[in-house]
Amino acid sequence: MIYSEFIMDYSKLKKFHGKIENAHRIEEGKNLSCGDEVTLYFLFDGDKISDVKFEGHGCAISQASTNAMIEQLIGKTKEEAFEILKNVENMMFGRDFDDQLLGPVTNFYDVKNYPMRVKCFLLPWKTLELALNGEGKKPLKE
Amino acid sequence: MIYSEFIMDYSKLKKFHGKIENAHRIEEGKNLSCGDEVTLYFLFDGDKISDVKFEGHGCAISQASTNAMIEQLIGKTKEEAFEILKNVENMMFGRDFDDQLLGPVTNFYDVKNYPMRVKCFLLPWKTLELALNGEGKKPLKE
Amino acid sequence: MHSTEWSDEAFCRIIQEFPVLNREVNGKRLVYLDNAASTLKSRTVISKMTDFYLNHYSNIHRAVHTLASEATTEYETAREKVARFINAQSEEVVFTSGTTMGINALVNSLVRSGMLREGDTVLISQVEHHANLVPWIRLSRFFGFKVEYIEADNTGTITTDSILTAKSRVNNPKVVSITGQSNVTGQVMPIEFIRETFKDAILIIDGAQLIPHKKIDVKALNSDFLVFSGHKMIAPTGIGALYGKRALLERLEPFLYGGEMIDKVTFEDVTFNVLPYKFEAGTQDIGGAVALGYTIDYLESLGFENIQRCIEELSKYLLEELSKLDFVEIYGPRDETHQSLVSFNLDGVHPHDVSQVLDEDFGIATRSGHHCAQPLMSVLAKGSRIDFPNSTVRASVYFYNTKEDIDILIEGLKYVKRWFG
Amino acid sequence: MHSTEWSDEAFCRIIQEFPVLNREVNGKRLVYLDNAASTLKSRTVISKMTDFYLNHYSNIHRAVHTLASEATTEYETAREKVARFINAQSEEVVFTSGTTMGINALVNSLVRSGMLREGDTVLISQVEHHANLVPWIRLSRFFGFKVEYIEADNTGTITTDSILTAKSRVNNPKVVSITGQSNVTGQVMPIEFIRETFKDAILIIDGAQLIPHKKIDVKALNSDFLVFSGHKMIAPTGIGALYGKRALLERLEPFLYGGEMIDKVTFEDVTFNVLPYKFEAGTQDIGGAVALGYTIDYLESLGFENIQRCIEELSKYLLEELSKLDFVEIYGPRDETHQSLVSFNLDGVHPHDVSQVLDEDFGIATRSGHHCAQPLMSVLAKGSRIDFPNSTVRASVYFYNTKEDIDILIEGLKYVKRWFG
Ligand SMILES: Cc1ncc(COP(=O)(O)O)c(C=O)c1O
Ligand SMILES: Cc1ncc(COP(=O)(O)O)c(C=O)c1O
Repeated sequence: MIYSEFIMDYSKLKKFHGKIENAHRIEEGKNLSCGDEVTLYFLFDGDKISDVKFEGHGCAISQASTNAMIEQLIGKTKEEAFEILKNVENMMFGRDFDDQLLGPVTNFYDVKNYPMRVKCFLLPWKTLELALNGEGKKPLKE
Repeated sequence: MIYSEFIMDYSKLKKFHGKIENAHRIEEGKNLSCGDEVTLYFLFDGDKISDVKFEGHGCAISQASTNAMIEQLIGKTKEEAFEILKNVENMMFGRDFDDQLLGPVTNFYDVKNYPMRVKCFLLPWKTLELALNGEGKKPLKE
Repeated sequence: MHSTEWSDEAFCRIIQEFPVLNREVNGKRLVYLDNAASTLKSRTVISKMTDFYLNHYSNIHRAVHTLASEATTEYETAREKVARFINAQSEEVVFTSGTTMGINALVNSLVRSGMLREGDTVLISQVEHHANLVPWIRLSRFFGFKVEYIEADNTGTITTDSILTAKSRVNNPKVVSITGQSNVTGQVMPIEFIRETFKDAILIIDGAQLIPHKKIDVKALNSDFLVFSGHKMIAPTGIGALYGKRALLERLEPFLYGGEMIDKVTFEDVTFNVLPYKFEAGTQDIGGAVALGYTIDYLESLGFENIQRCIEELSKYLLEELSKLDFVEIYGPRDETHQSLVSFNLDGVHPHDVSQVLDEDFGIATRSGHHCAQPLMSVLAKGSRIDFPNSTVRASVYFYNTKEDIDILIEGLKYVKRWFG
Repeated sequence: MHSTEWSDEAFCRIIQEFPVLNREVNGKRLVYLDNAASTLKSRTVISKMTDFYLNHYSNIHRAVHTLASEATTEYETAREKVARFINAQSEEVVFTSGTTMGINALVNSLVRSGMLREGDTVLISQVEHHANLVPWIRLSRFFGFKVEYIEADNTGTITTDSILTAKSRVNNPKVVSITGQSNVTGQVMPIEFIRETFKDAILIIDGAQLIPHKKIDVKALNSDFLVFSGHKMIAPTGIGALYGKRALLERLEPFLYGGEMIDKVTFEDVTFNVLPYKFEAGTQDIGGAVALGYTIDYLESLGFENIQRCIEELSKYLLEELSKLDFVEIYGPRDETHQSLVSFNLDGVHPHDVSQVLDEDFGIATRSGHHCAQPLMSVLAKGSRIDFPNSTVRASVYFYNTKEDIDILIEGLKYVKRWFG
């Protein structure tokens, strides 16, 4: 059953919703196959991710995944964020991963059995990847 | 057995081979699927077909068919030629036909059971049709 | 509770034809309501295709051996069946790999033949599937024609008014290319009215959704072209057909070049074969074409008019039952022009989640997404009273579905609504 | 007397795979020597395809229900098998309806992407199949590029000399498009030498004849594109693949537009999906692709290197035995580059008559005609010592053939010669 209590709860979280007006970085992601979109706003404090918020719409999986990701990211360095990202992908593609690093994100473990939903889950993570790699650029929402 | 004695004999006939220098009508036909080609030369005497010769190359069926056709045509009026043509097509497509009119051409009756060879048989007849319909034109061989 | 068009006995035979219907999905009997994407495959058609491949197959045309002769006869017989099915001549029927291929071929070939030129206008509608939209808008860049739209109202419906408005706005479109039925709103288009309104245009009908359940007579419709896919009417994938009026096909430059479609080839130039071979370059999908022929045999053995009435009955029931759910927003027209499928949304639940729960907890296969009609989503958004998710859930029926299937869907939707509350 | 690559037991299993081999044709056991046109179909592949269609089929991608998920996995697994088979990455493999489609797609897409422009030169060879000839010469009219030829000698053979001559004559061709093996002369082309000679050109390999019996490694060959058809390697008709280097595919404009291949579509414009989906518009030939995957499984279960050696052995025998007949004129090279098929003529007997008698009196399927290579016929005519009939007889083998099949052919040819004397 893909819709665990954790996922249902996290899909409804409101606290990370919204814009950060003076964000250091804004990154958009979208899921080709379903039209889901997410925009991530980042605030950095030196090398640390000090705050993240998001706007967008999508299914329960992508919403829950975005909330859980943000919760896990805040307070981490960019390098740590990269590590988390790598381990999230490992989890989805059935490879070894460090569950310590992922914390509550491991609640999405079963999603890997639903190939069509892996994309929903990965939407915020792929967007994070863009943000981390594209440092310096600051695209505006069209 | 498609190669009856009649077909074998007629495929080797030489007497209708050649050009008619002062032909009233020259018509070319070719078979797309095998590269066979035939050029028919006609001499008319008023409404009568007084002589026909041909050049070209092809398989035993098309060669025999050309020879048998020419033999049957010489001395006939254009109108009679049309009638023969119509009956030949009827024979090939399994419809009723007048075997009196066709004479020895009825020796090709079995060819209709070989769909791939019907085209070989019809090559000179289709060329005749062009010649009869296109009266007045006199195309030259390229 | 199958449609009244089938006796119990007839329906029982139908069910046996589609083994997957006896399958369990997530512990439930499969309820297959994704027919608009692709239909299930029948035992009869597939086993006849198997027999053909294993016992009579070879390449066709141009060979005198026995197998080639058998295969050619089968292939050309299939063409005759398709021709008869749409009331065309055999030479007017070209086998293609499907609807998408057919439309791409037409756009390019019309341009290459000078039948569609820079500055000319092509009129399509706002409800077109990407197959009848993307080729036009993308190739218009390369070839300089213009694309204009018949607008849909905010339920996604094309009305006679919108057709007349398009006529007054667009000066003599060279081509009008229109779907026979929308795969999102389920609307069966007023093709006769469109034909009448644009008398001088080349009319192309995208028959993908319509032909599986409604008789299309190309002569009666006076359509210039028709394209469709076999896989939406129980044939295998990879095969479809393009119909064109003979006189137009004669003038039309081919889309694909290669073997079989030629007359004479030199190192410098080429002349083409006669119709329809001119448009069938290379080794055809021989097995697919033969299977499409068997498919038509099978559909006709059920009585195509019975299939049509069965779909009408199921469509009506589906629309009625969905309308009873106050948390469901339905798109498309609310009359008998709405056939075979319904797109809808549950207020506050994303379509993906709806489809997922229907599959997991009820064994129901539905489709959710933009249904290859992204621009239409923005039209539907305007008319929507909910927070429109840029996509919809779609349930679609075929003749092997039952009213019970629809009841299970309704039950499932109530559960989904409660679950996501 | 099968090839030494198979044990009796292995060969016995092979024969059981192809039921048509147990069939009688005109009262004789079928001797199928028309493999270059299309191969027979195997029980294993066809029955796996049947199982897929009847029990796991639905449309793929973009849907969350169970069947769609199963079908998508099967489809993408097939792509991985094809990729592995030619040593490519999955994203570099696009399913097509066959070789002809693949080449047509490339010509158009190269032009649309500006990678082939007016005035540029495309170099092909004089032995090309119409599939790799007609698209170039016909589209050159519309798009203004030039087509030049690597010339064949009068046995129809491409030599390193002729390649170097072409290089000195043609200034930096933008594209070199060449068959891996001629379907008329049987010559396996010196692809490595061509790649070396034209370092800067975009190299396209027509793999239709070669891939069924010889391992093609696109990385080792440093080929930019490769196209081939499944039906010449026991897969069903209607399916094939196009390989392209990732960097080139990224730059390449699609050939077909429609559903699935898009990213975002508005009423005005469109952006495309990622590789390889960008090139797969519309509903794919899902069943065909899955079957192509099963085909590769089957061929690999026999050991592809065994198939290759089997064909080498049979080819050698075929060429040797035909050479012993003084009334037979053979075309193509006389060394081990001549593989899997032989084209020939009987002095004074038309190829159609040869094939017909072989079929009627011996149950042998051969092909006669111009083999979709008309211009090459005029080249062969020049070197011919007989009254060349503008066509040839062709006998071609695959791994289920035996030396006995070839013996029967030889016996048949002697009879034909006597009969037409
Ligand atoms: C060398 C060669 N190229 C291309 C083709 C065309 O392949 P298809 O007809 O499957 O598109 C063939 C087969 O007929 C061939 O032998
Ligand atoms: C209305 C309509 N047009 C075109 C298509 C495209 O058909 P195909 O994917 O078979 O090419 C579809 C099906 O997806 C459709 O519903």
